[in-house]
Amino acid sequence: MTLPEWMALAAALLITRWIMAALRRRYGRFFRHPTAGWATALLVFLSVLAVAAPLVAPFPYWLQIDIVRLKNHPPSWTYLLGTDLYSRDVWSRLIYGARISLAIGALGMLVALTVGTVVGAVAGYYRRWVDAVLMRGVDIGLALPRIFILLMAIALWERLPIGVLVLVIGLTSWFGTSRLVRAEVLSLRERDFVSAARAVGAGPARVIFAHVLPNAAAPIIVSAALGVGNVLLLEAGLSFLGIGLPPPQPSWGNMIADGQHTLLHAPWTTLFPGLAIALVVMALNSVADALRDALDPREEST
Amino acid sequence: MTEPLLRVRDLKTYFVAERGSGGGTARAVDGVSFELFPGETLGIVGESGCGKTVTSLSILRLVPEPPGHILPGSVIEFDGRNLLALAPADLRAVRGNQIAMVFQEPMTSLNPVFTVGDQIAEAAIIHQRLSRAVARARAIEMLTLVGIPDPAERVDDYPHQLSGGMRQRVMIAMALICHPKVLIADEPTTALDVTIQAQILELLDRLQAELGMAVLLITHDLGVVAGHANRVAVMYAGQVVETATTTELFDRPTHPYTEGLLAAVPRIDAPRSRLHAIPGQVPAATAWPTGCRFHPRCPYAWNKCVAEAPPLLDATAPGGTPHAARCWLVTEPHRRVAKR
Amino acid sequence: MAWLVRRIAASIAIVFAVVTITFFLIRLAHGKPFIPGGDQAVDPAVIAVLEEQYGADKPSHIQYIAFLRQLTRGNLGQSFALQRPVADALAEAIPNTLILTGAALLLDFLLGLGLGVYQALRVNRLPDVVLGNTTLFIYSFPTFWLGLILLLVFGEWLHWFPIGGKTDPVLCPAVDSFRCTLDLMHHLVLPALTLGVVGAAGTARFQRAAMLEVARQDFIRTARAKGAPERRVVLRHQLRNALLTFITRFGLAFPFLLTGAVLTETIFAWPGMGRIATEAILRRDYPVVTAVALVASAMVVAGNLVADLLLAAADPRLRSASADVT
Amino acid sequence: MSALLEVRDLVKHYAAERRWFGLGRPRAPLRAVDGVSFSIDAGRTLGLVGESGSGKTTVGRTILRLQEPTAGRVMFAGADIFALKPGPLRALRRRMQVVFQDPYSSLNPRMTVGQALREPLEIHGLATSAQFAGRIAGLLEEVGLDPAFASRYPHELSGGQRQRVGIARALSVEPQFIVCDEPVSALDVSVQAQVLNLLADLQARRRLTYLFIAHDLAVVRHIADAVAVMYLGRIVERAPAASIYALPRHPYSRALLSAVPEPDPRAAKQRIVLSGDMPSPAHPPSGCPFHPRCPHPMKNERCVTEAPPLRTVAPDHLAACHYAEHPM
Repeated sequence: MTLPEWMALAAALLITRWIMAALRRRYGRFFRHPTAGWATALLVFLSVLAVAAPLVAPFPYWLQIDIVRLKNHPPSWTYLLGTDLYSRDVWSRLIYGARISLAIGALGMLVALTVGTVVGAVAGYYRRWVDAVLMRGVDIGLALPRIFILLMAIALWERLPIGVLVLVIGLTSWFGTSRLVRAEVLSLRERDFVSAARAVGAGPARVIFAHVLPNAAAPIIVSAALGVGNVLLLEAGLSFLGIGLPPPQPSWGNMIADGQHTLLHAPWTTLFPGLAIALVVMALNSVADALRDALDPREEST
Repeated sequence: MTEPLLRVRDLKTYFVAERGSGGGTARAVDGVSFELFPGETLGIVGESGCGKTVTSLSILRLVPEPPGHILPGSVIEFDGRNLLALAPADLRAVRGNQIAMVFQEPMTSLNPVFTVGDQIAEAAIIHQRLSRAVARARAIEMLTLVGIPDPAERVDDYPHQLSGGMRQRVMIAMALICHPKVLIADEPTTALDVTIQAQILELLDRLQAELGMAVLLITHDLGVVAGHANRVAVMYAGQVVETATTTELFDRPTHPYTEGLLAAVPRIDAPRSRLHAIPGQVPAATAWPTGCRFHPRCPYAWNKCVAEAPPLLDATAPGGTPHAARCWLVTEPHRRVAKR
Repeated sequence: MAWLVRRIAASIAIVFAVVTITFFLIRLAHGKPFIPGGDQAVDPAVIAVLEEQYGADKPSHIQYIAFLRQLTRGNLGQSFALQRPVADALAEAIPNTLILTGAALLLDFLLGLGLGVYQALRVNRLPDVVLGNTTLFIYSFPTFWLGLILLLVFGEWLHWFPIGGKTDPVLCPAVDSFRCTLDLMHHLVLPALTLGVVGAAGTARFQRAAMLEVARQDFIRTARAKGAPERRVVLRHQLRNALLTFITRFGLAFPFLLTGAVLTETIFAWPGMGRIATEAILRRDYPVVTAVALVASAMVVAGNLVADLLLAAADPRLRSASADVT
Repeated sequence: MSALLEVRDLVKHYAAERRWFGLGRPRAPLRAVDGVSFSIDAGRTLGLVGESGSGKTTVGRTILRLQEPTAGRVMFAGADIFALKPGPLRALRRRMQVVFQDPYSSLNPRMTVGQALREPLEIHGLATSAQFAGRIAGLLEEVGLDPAFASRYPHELSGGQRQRVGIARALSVEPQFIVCDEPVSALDVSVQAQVLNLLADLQARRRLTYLFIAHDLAVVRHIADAVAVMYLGRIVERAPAASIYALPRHPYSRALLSAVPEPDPRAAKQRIVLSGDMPSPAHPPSGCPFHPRCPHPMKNERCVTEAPPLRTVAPDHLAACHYAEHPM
């Protein structure tokens, strides 16, 4: 790393601080949770790094700096987290990897959340045969050995576009969400305020979107936060099995996969991407915990 | 007069609001004193938020801590000992053994995964070290006592298999198995239908007569108090505002809150008519009004009531039974002229 | 009992649906069987012969009918790549996977349950806070990464445990003596830790939350009012109810365990089902893939069924509800 | 005076839930409402009284078509409610409204008071966007709340205030008829009196017709012109208020009346304490549904085998008891 990258890193920290201060002002209740503060800060910081990757990363992710002299170089001030088998800078690849991994996590979750919410809400509101059909489908979905299905689906394409990967992961991750949403809708639709809305003449769309879903938002948001972590882990696992994104595109998962071959000589190539995943997933779990507390209606009603 | 069995003096139970939520300390119970004599029923009446349930939970130190805490200086004297100063093990020896409780919701107050027999017998196993077989026999006896048909079969039932009234009978059986000297009944009939409420109240009366215990009957229903208590303490905003024998209280309500409450109760014998309503609502426990806490809703209040908090003043009529009210009207009766 | 019969019928229907989906999905996949990966060229005529021999040249729906006909006779077919009956290959692999997942499950639940209850007893005190943060961290590990780290530290650096395989092939070609069982256990430690520890951290967090949820209930106050000592309140009244939520988790653990097993078996060269499946998918070994899907979904469905039965046994409210229907 | 609402032989059975895959053998249906008839004249109040499980709430919800009936007919101002298509039904919902029991669950926690009151106006196009604020303020004032409450959320209000908002929402569409489903049972005595008085004032001012559902005969005494007592899905007694409070003809009404705790220590009441619980509506007793608990001295075999019809036993006074001429 040289001066410009250090300055970019400092700038990223400052931007994170600024965003955090704004968030704290707006969502005090959320930050009452003991670990919500640093967890959010970490996620914000990594997002800033991912967005600003070309400025912060000292080397392009694909650059083999010196395949003869600099392969498996241990961490140093120049190569912050060392270099890998092909003499690529691990720190740079980690930052670029954040782009891919975070994007896949967030987008995959979004797909799963959308499908899960729609299916759950429809099943819960209309009940009867609609519910029966959809929920039997979900039963089957939950019994699918997901990792095999994903492997097979990925095997359909020779060179996998990232959009397809996101879609496939998202489309196999919504079953749990739909059950959750359905249960919420079933209990909410019996509440008096929903009856009152129907009594003043509200139709199904208004009942679902104005009355039921806003009140089911809390568990959905929490499961979304957990969902990002799950998708991230899943993508990493797939990459590890060698069926993620094609090289030299780095994702944290395929960085670990590449690193395992030089585990003994260059453990840093495996250690750091794994730590990155663990930290992000931990931060997401903390955020989910904090959201659960902050959105708890038991506290709100008092 | 005999010595009181239970003496509560200057009980203060506060709840500290969670940090950052904006609210301050809720002074749910704020200087409550009363006495319970052997064999009597003392009714504690008040509306929601007046602190009556927190008072009853404080006696056996069942208020969850945090957020609640009982302030030093509070005294709950039972059998010559301050319950608030007892070591945990000594306190447990009192709980369920000498002082027992019956709660409002028999559905949620019973553990769903144990049979009612197990739950009734538990206190006897803990305090009297009975064997399981003996305890079970005692549980069946208790079920018979509280009037549950087929007790030998019901003893193996789970709570969800019983009706609300039967569950409350189980709660009572559970409380009485060690023959406590004091029974605290916290809204024992609020969750029940009227015909079932009548059954349970009749049962409590009968058991009190048979077992000779003292009962602290906590309720929001003046009708229940009128029919089942010897003496009454009326609570408002964390304090006892009036206390008297039952007939005296209903004949001569002195505190304007008691007076208003009595007038607000719908009467079955009155013709269709407007009810008397107390204006406004119970203030929040985090911000009791200054002076007399009832003054914002009181039809008689004058400037003294805003400035100065009245103590519990003696309002006993000549030759009458003891009567006290926390109201300046006791000293200035001529001011009892409604402004509205 | 009619309830159980219906429940089993539904489970079989689910497995059947999963197998059908898998059957067609793998045939949709790009690439063909009998073509080894890499640059090796194989005579197309040889492939054609093989395809015809295995019936892989026919349209998918014809193959499906043939597959169903075989299945009714209990025959899972012949593997394309292994040149042997699928059932034989699975019969070797399944016990290995069961040993691994069983050990991991045991570790997961015993450790997780113990920690969760211990934390609930010490709630918000130092041990709880420390354990809470530790389990949060471990719960966030990617399983395979943890496996690599364990392998590096305890296998390569410290040489405490072997780095792969099920037994030492020289000393113990088969597990038939006490010494060889010990050898198996020795080989099992790292894979089981890899697969079990992350789950245990999750279980501990889950169990702690369940215990605290129960602690707010009215009947806990009732138990205290009876004079029950704190240990009795927690270990009898609280734990017994929290176990009901725990059993639900048991049913949900299987899908995650299977995913984890695939990765763990790859890392530690553990000769289980996951490895066979991964290879079979990559080599388009259709019969093996379908059979593995059958076994895997059957495990998931059976796990759910067992959890439901346990729950019905543990929760008197469900017990009488299901008795009501029969 | 003509009846605004007429209910004829209303029946609502709940099919017992089938378990798992819908394969379960159906169990005995829950007979929540089992042939209920009554009518309410415009501007009057009928008190519908019963304990939990009597079916009184189901009657109210079915009349509003918040639940579909199993059988029967409800005529409202000449329209057959159960025959209406969604369009006309929505129009009708302007004319009949509901106030619920639990003020904590009857308001959407994510909507401000203003939003909750604006919704019905929007649905029925009763105000232009310029008029909303004024209309909402007017409604709040009518129920005795400060117009500033429009920007508050339900959790910032007390139970009594929420109930007033619930009433304002019902009034917003200017209905003729309101089902009051236990509107005061969750409230404290002093607030209960405020809300009861408010309901009485509104009725006088707007000429409203109420179906007032309650479990408390004393509350009903203060608001109802006529009273119907329900037991196990059926009306067992129906009469003008004065008549039923003076002399209840059915032993159940008698027991219910005597079980109300009176705030008078000297009321030397001969309280009738019924034995046993109300049977399950899934398995109602044979004959007179009340016979297992009936304390009537003349109770006999006939009560076990023969269900007494609801019949006129005195002018305007109906009771379903073989021995209604010999009240306890």
